[in-house]
Amino acid sequence: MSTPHTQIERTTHVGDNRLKILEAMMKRHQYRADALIEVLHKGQELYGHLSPSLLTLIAHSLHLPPSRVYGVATFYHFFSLAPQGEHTCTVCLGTACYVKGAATILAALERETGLRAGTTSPNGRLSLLTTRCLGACGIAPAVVIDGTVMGHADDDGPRTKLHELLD
Amino acid sequence: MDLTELHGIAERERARRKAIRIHCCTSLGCHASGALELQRRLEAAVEAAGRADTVEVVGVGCIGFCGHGPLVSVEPSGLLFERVTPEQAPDIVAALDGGPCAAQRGDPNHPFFSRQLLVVRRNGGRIDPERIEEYIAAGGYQALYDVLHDQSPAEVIDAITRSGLRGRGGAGYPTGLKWATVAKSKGAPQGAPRKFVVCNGDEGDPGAFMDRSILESDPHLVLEGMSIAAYAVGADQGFLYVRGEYPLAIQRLSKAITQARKHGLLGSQIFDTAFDFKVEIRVGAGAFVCGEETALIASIEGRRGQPRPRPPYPAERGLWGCPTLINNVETFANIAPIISRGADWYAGIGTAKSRGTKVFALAGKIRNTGLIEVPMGITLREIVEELGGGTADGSPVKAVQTGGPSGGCIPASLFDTPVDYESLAAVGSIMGSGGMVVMDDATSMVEIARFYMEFCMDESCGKCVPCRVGTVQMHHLLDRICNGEATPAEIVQLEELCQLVRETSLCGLGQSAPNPVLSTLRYFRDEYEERLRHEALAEEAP
Amino acid sequence: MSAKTLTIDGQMVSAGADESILQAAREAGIRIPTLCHLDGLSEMGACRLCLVEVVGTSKLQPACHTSVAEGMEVRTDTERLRAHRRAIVELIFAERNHVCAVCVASGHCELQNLAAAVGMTHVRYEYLAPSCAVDISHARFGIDHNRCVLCTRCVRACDEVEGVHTWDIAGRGTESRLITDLHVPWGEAASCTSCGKCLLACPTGAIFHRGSTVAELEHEPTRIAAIVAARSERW
Amino acid sequence: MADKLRLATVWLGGCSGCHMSLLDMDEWLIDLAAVADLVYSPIADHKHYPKNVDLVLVEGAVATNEHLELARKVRQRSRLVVALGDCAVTGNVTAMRNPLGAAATVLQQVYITHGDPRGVLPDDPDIVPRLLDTVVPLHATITVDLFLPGCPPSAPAIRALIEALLKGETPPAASRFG
Repeated sequence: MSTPHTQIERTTHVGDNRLKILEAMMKRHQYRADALIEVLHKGQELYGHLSPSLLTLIAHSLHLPPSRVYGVATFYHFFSLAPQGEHTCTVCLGTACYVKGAATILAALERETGLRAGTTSPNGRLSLLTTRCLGACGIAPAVVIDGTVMGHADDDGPRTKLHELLD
Repeated sequence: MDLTELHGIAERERARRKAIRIHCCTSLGCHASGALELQRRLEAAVEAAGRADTVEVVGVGCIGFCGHGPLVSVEPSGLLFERVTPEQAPDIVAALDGGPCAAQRGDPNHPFFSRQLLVVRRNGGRIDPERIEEYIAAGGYQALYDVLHDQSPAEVIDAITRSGLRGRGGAGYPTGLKWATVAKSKGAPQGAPRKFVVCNGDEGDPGAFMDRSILESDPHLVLEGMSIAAYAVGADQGFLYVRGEYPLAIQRLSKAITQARKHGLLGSQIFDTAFDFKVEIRVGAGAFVCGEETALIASIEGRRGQPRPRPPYPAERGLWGCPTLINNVETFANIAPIISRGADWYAGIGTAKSRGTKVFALAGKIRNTGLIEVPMGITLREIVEELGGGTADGSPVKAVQTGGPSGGCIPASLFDTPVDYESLAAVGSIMGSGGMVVMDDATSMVEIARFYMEFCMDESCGKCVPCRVGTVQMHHLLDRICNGEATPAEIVQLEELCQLVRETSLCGLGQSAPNPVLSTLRYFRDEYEERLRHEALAEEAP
Repeated sequence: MSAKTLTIDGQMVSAGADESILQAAREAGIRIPTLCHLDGLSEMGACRLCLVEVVGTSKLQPACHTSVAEGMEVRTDTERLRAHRRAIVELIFAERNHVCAVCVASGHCELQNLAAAVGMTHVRYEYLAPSCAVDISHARFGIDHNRCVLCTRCVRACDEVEGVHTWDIAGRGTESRLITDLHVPWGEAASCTSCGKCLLACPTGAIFHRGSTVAELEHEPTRIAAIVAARSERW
Repeated sequence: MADKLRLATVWLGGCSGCHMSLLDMDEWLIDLAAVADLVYSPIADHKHYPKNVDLVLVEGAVATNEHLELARKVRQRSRLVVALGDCAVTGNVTAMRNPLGAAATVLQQVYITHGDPRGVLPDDPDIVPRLLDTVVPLHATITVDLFLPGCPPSAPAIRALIEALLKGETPPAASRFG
């Protein structure tokens, strides 16, 4: 059985220092178990998602049982165990957005992209996601495309933007 | 750092400032509407107009009128501009002396502003949250200095107790009492003799953004409040737990912590006293239940955010078994003002049992969406009609939802209810953390109940049976009612389930999950009944 | 150790100061239904079946997790508690696919016994009928998630008694699932010592001996307490 | 014999084990026949469910449109409806197909995927009843007055229930599932 380090390294390229960054970060937290969530955040930020080999590496480094790491990684909605699309489109479903028609916007996007909320297109180009509240209620309804918040969204705005990105 | 240095920083900052400050709001709402580009254009326009010697452009925290962003205000003239486009930047510079301007003028004397009373938001929209000097120039960290040098921990706790401040996270537990409990708690017999202060910034209530705004606009105010609390209860380590959905707040807080540490306002021997205090940020990862104290603790410890039965309370046994003070962002933001201006001043605001001000996030079907800070005791009508200006299209307001998934919907007929902990509870809702979502006739109250139940179902941690399965069953019944498939007996079953989940769930999430259903059943039962299956079922006829 | 005197269902009871209401009640011969509680393991307070009324507080208290107090007046068997317990057992039956007729544990199952004890005649809620896996990759044991009630007795037995922590819960809400290691098939879970304590602890037919057939499986939950007691003696 | 109990038994989606248990009451059936008329039952030759039934024991879960129609008729025409056995009470083994998905998915899996890949789905609504998407216990479709769980309920349990009802008493509390 190969060690988790080699598994990660095998999939990375020369000059890829993500593992080093992660190691440094864990070291800064003195490999303490309570840093697990912080480390998972960092791992996801670096690698885009939390693969089994990454989770194994983290479990080994923080001296935690793998099942505990997996339990934590699947408890929090922020963490994704599968790769996300190249682009992400997140519809806020907070209350303010909901009463201002977020559900119709989401339905329109689902129709347009052919994706169900929470899934990624088979070609890996787009993930259609929802969130519980961005706190952008003042400009509801809000949609986030690749990290940029669009306020006062209508059915067309996000659609046009997605076309720009994907076409 | 000593007092001379603190005052030196303030004086240098005041000397540095230019006569005219153009404030450009860079909080999330305006940020998303293009505030950063606008700020750049304003800076260029000032330069181009040759006024750089007297005019500066400052990126500030939330001005509050989020629905009308991007917002720009000018000091000292008080001019306000709304929905400003980058192209209007030169126009605004040209209009500094009061001349005509193509940009939309806002009314700074509008009830939305004039009816507010700013305590925790007094720096919001006035200082650059990324520069500690601006906070210090506004009187920041003086309160911390004063308590460290002139007051005993007991005196601080006494002041907070006398101020009447209650927890702003929603439940309204008296803050002074909580501090006193942590202060005298010795912790578990075998436990390490440490204490912790935790700031709960896991603002999970969908439709609420008060804490985000405070953290983005005035991070040092929260840090100072935490430091004072740590001194009062005897803690040397703090954690700031912030939702992962708030990257801007996290970024500004990290910056604020670095700056405070650099100036010796966090760390060891603060203000040359024996008081040490360090703060770490913990980023939430998307779990509403982590707003619950014991789940929050589990999450900071790096575990699944599942609550445990209380007692023991975190004040006795919290993080790693040590006594832990947990207060919410807005609660901590109130501390420095109370210390600076006195408990009596604070206690003079609001009502007999609910003192001080409360920040609300006004959103939904309302003309003036945004962030407001009002004295307790103001009526819902004043908030919705005067500050909020009613609905955007003038249609009647049907209800206002307070307290999010743990709260309830209050019908327009009860809008004369004063906003205080007890009155809101009496009408079947809660104060909550400050989300206030306005609904008009186009909003179906049954669908709103289903919306919240879906939220609770998705956010249930799964530990206790009534919440884990009960919310699914309640959602199923609400779904059937919404789809016109339910019989009258199913409403009865729904009510029974509400009772069960409320009385038997382990934590506050489950115990309050039925509230949106119960309150809508109480005030809008006709909307449920209209949706029942009408055709009499032959086989069940008597 | 100081003793406390309290009343449980009108009966005067004396208990050690560090005892829970549940322990005190048991010593007095008063039965309070439990599911997630298991002697020898830490308390979880999750199933909510042992909730009792304590005079003076409006909130129901979990008997397993509430310490006795002097003069405390406890009621364990009121109309309200009976209704709640029955409803909770129904919710559990509705959550997964509990088919007693074809279950290895039938006749020796704590959930089945609870249904009879709380007078559950039928389930008033919609059966959720989730799709649940059965994992028989382990050489000696199997787990049928259809029968799991998420009491975490196996998780705690593995962690606290065997000291391994092979088990944990993944996901949340009603999507929660027991997992071994990094959600690998049990047979591939490197940390598992095959000690079988999870099997001893399981209240239903979820964790079973491979080869057991209907109604054959008898759990031995009391052995967990025996192991813990024996170990503490030696230490 | 107008004062004799009009008794019916119905067999919905179940294995008929409950009816076997019924027959296991052996010689007591003769005593029962003295006080009750069996007006409808799969073990007797009746074409239609009659009106004015005093007591009906229903075995099986509701799994097809035919079950649903019969259950509704049973409720309409009977004074006291008893869910007999685990399938009627909980869905039991009959409902074990529910996690597989809706009717079409189940048929596809049974007849094609795990059956004959070149086979065809049964499709003749006049001959083969249509499967409901979800198998449900009896009380999910009609109001049920009494529940007698068990797989099957024992003959003495069934007898105790009928005896109590004949005497106008409340039947003993339900026994266990399985």
